[in-house]
Amino acid sequence: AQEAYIPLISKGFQHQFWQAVKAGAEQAAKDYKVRITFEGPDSETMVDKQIDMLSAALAKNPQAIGLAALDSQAAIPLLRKAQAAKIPVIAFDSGVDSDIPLTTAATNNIAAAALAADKMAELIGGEGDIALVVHDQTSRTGIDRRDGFVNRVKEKYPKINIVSIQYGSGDHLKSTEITKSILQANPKLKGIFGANEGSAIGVVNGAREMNRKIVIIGYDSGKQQKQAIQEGLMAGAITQNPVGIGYRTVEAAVKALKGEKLDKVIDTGFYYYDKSNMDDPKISAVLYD
Amino acid sequence: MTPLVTIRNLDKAFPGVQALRQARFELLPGEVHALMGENGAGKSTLMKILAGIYTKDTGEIRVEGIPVDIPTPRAAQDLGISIIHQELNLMNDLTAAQNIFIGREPRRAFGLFLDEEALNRKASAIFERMHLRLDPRVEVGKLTVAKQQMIEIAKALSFRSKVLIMDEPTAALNNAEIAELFRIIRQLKAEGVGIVYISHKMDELKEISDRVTVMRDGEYVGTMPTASTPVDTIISMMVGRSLTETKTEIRDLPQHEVVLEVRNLRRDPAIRDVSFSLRRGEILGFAGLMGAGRTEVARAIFGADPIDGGEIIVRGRPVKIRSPRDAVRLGIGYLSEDRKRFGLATGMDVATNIAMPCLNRFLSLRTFLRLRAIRETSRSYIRQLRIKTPSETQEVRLLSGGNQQKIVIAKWLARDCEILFFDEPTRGIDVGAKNEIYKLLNTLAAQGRAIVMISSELPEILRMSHRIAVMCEGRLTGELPTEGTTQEDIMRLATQRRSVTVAGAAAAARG
Amino acid sequence: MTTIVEQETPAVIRSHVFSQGTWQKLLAFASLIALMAVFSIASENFLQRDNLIGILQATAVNGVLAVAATFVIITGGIDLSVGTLMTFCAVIAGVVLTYWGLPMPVGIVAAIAAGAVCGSISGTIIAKMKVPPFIATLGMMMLLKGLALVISGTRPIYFNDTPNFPMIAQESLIGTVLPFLPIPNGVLILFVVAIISSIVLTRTALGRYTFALGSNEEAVRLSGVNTDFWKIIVYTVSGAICGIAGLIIASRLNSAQPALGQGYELDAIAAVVIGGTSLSGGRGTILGTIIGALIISVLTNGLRILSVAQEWQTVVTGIIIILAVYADILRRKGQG
Amino acid sequence: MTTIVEQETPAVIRSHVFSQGTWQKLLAFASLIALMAVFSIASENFLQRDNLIGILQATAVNGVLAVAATFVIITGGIDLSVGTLMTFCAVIAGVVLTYWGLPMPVGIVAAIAAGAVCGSISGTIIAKMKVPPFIATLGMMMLLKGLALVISGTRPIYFNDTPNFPMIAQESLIGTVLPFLPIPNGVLILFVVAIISSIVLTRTALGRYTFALGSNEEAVRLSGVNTDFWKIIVYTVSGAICGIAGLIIASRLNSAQPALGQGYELDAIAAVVIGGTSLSGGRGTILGTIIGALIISVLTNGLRILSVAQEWQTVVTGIIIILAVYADILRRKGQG
Ligand SMILES: Nc1ncnc2c1ncn2[C@@H]1O[C@H](COP(=O)(O)OP(=O)(O)OP(=O)(O)O)[C@@H](O)[C@H]1O
Ligand SMILES: Nc1ncnc2c1ncn2[C@@H]1O[C@H](COP(=O)(O)OP(=O)(O)OP(=O)(O)O)[C@@H](O)[C@H]1O
Ligand SMILES: [Mg+2]
Ligand SMILES: [Mg+2]
Repeated sequence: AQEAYIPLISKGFQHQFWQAVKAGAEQAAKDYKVRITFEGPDSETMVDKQIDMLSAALAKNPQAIGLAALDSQAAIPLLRKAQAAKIPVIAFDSGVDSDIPLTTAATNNIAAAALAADKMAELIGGEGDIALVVHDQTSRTGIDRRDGFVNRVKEKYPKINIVSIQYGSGDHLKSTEITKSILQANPKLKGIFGANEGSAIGVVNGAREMNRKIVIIGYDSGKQQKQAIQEGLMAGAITQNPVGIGYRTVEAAVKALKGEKLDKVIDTGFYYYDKSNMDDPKISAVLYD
Repeated sequence: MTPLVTIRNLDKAFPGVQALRQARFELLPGEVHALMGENGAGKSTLMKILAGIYTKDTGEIRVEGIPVDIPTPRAAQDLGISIIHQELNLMNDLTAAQNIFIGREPRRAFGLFLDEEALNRKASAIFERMHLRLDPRVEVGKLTVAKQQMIEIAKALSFRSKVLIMDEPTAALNNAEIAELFRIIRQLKAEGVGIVYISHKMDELKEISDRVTVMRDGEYVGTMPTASTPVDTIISMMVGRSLTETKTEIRDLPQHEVVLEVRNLRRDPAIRDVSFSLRRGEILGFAGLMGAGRTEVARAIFGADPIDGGEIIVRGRPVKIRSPRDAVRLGIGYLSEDRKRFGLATGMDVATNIAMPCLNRFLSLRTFLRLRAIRETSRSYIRQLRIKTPSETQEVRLLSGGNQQKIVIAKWLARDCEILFFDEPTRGIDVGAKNEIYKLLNTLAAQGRAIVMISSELPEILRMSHRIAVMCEGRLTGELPTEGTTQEDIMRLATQRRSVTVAGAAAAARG
Repeated sequence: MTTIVEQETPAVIRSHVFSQGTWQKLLAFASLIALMAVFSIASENFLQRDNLIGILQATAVNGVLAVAATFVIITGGIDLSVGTLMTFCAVIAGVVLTYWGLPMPVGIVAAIAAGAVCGSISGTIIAKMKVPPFIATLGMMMLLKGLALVISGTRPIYFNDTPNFPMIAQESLIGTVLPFLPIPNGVLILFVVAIISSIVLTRTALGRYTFALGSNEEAVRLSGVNTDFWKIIVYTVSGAICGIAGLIIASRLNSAQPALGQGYELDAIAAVVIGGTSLSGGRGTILGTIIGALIISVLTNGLRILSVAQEWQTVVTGIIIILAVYADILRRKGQG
Repeated sequence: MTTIVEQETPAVIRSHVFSQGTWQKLLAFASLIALMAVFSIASENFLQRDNLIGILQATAVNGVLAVAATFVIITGGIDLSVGTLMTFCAVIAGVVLTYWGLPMPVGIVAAIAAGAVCGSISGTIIAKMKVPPFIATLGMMMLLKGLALVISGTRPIYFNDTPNFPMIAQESLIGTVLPFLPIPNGVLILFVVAIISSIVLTRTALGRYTFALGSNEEAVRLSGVNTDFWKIIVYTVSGAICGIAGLIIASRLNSAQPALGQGYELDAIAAVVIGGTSLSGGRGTILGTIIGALIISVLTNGLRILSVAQEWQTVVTGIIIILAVYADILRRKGQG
């Protein structure tokens, strides 16, 4: 019999995070003997490009579809079309405002960023100036991580002052320059939260180039971030479970094809990791290079 | 004596045009061989093939008796052939010296760096030989057409070639410069260089050439020794008929109203206090040497350049002309001397160019073009001015130089202006067409239009004008009636310089 | 008295021109047809009605932007701001409809008017201040990108309170008449914009001046034409068309996404140039631009349908864009 | 025989040119100085040694890319591929050094050679196939973006096995000699590249033909110069310089990031044009380009130091870019 075909439309493909999701999905495809493809637009702002990808994916007569929607509403007309064609849809990474997706395999970015805020507060002693370098001002992940962090600080840590939030497109170099300017403008700054891999690396580079010791909390993993944590340049980082997200998405799709009942949400979890627990098998399993 | 160049049975077709049919030509060492023919006869095409710019379809070219193939300009240079193009071909951002020696720059030791001093020195030497005073370091784009033409000539001379092709070298030059050029030509001739000389100026032909070859419609008509052939014969060979000269009859004008009056026009430093008036039905000739400021005056009145002071009165009313649009609205038209840069959108077709100044007339609902009307109007001008073009949809850049000039004229005729500035209107136009244009000017004047004709050809000025204004260094040095005025009278006013001493003193004071 | 022009010439040339025209029109499609043929052979999913409609749908935004860019490029200018201007107009529609709650026609007019105003500002900077178009529109691109974020409050604006809004681009007027041809309205708008623009360019004074400005601006000025005025008008029209693109994309996404837009200008300009319009100005057609936009969409869609790895999609797209333009150059050369 | 030109002309011109030159050089800095003055007043943190060095360092990559673009733009072309070519070269260095484990000089040579080869390909497509530079380099941009991902396996390549690699851009040779002036090597490289490029442009045949091509290519060709050859050389040189930029960025990030690069071309071109180089070719200077790049860096840095909201940063940058070019236009006009 022909293998079932399941295209996954993600929010991106060049970032290491998405490459890890892809790896997980490919693993599941091998395990369950289905065929997948994985693609996403160049940047998380290109909502309509993603819609076109979804449209092309539907044209390929898929058995099921995985979607990490850039905008939870924009995709709905096409999802209706999928529904009409009886193609099950699995949402991943972030949800869709609709009951069409059978399940959502995602990280709770708001909660994860709040955890980062807690750790930051702990490490700087509950008071002082901090800043954020975020990858994107308008994308779901960017907004959730920023707001999750900022709101937790506002609620729980009145003595912590967020002096600057800037956006570097996840571009390592740009984030480096942004960090340097933030440090230059705020000589008393105690810590910076970098909201994705590129931003976090940028923060590390910037602090190193300016020779400033501050508390840096990152997000996701990757070789440089892991190294920075090991070397003590970075205090720690939040990791999601990208491989798990990919794996569980495909797995859910396969289950849906078999007619199995699915939970509405698959929480793939997140962890805070630092030098002390990096080698914990539970953590190291979700970290990628 | 083996001829330097022999061309036989040459054919060349462009899409839609058979430019050359079995063309023939021969050039001997030490000879000035004039190549004559109407606009679009194929003179430039033939010479461009010889210079490696176009490739021939069929036919044979021999250089010093040996059959050759000339695929590139470089190949022509290597064969000792150089050309002065009809249209200027300069790099405006580079200096005069850099233009002349492009591709042949002197190098310093190791050949890595350019030797700028040697470059300027060599250029200066050539200018000296031409008796031309010009700083080799001046940017070419800032020079007037005439000086640019002199640089083209200098460039061609710098090759020291055996065959020198001059395609209308004098079109932008005045008498003094032409005389200078002829002196150089005679010198080259004495050195055994063969010169192909293309021009529409009949008097030059007699003065400089040894033999003349006439072409018509891309075909060879005949070759004759110049000295023993009357000009009329050559003309009738060119056009296939004989022409009658037109002469402006000078009507009684003072009773006509003044349509344009210019008082104390100033634009530093090129125009200094110019005042004149122009009557209905009058042709006012503007004479002067290169850089006298005639073009500047016309452009300033036309609103193409801002003025620093002065009054312009049109039909009795003082007006402010801030842009060419204001001028055109007041019924003033200006035919530029540099058609390629200022006169034509050469990438567009004939009809579009003709309709450009008066597009409003060809609109329905003030929006949509009446294409049929545009087409018919352009066709009528193509007929009237004998513009040689396959159709009104041909792109202007594909037409021969003279025909392009006619399109500029057609454009302003179509606009139906009351006051017309013709800046060098017959530049590059053949005798037949020149006559047509003279007739046209006369007709326009007779219809009551007022015309300013700027021209560097004194015979033309004397023949066409009712009155002659002479300029020198931005000043109007005098006004002459045509009756009884000679070329010498005009030249005297044109060289009546005042600024030499003053400017010299100022320069000295500045150090 | 003989006339010099040969009798037969015009006739010969006319028939030549005619055959040339027809030929040219057919050949202009050549790259497009070739691409489609390749993809049809490679995948049975490609040549299906829904996919073809999807391709058209995907062309709508880029096609309209490319038409806007065509005007500017024919004048010899360039417009880098088309993408962010589109977004800005979408945001304006969002503000008018969702934040202020005004009726839909007001939102539509506001978006197009905003486009026209921004276009006229670019035009003024270029014509009056003599800032080169590249820089003027680069500045506008950044300015509008920032303003779109400021006005929207860096949030997408949803059109949920304007239930008819998705109709603009998504539903299918044609489909209600011809049920087997459910071409979405966005595509319809593209074709209407293209046809009107084509008429404007070939049949009106504005069009004539657009070409003339690109051909030799100084000569046009010296013909007594108010070149500054017409240049500003060209940019204004182009801006208004970007406003239409803004409506299409907003309707398609049922939201105004303020961060979107940058990068779209390159696709639009690529479509224009693939369509045979010269970047140095003076020549170009809307038909060509539409073909160019279709080539890009077909290529993108086809490679996706073939499930080519994404990094290779980029490689292939780069090569094909060069080859498509090269084919066009060869075609012209072949015709002299 | 009389000569017609007035006696005093050459002298006048000489003294005029001289005073113009000096004046012009001073005034070209005007926008930069003005910007710096504003930021110094607005924030005490701006005018500190470390921040100024930071600005220089932030200029290194864009500055080198802008120098590369200057060559191409003076010929009247444009190069959209500078950003992704830089990335591609960085990836090549990564492959040679990390994947193959070859010594550092080999990696450096490989990156620069890769840039030169890619540049020569663009040049060939433009010169021989007559594809317009915009499209040829747009195609190359996409091609190289894809290839960088393919070659690297869509993963960053780290230079951990080449311990000296960060030295290229990060450490400070000058700092070891003059401890109070720890200018990073990346900046040093920028200035060396700029000075050599400036000499090439003003003193060598290549430079002469670069200007000549942009001024009137047809005239150069008719003068018997092999224009195709020289054009290819110009793009090759430009590509090699992009290779140097690739090394700087890779060294600074101690990794080759294959996804980075697109968007950098606009900054580079903006720097060139702000620096007074004409996009229609024929005129331009490296000094201007460096000033242009500095203006962009100062602006970005200053706005960040002031913690201006990011959306407003974009707005202000857009406006300042237009004004900087406008100031330059006024300055030129003022000088006739
Ligand atoms: N590149 C071209 N493409 C098409 N037609 C051309 C081209 N060059 C010249 N022609 C045509 O070839 C014919 C001969 O042109 P050519 O320039 O040789 O004339 P000419 O004798 O030099 O005229 P003039 O005295 O006006 O300079 C003309 O009909 C012209 O329109
Ligand atoms: N674009 C320009 N830039 C600088 N100087 C100019 C420019 N155009 C003209 N000039 C100068 O203005 C003066 C008047 O030139 P103009 O062209 O009006 O003379 P003309 O009498 O028409 O002579 P020609 O026979 O050259 O047409 C000259 O000194 C010339 O060098
Ligand atoms: Mg000719
Ligand atoms: Mg003149």
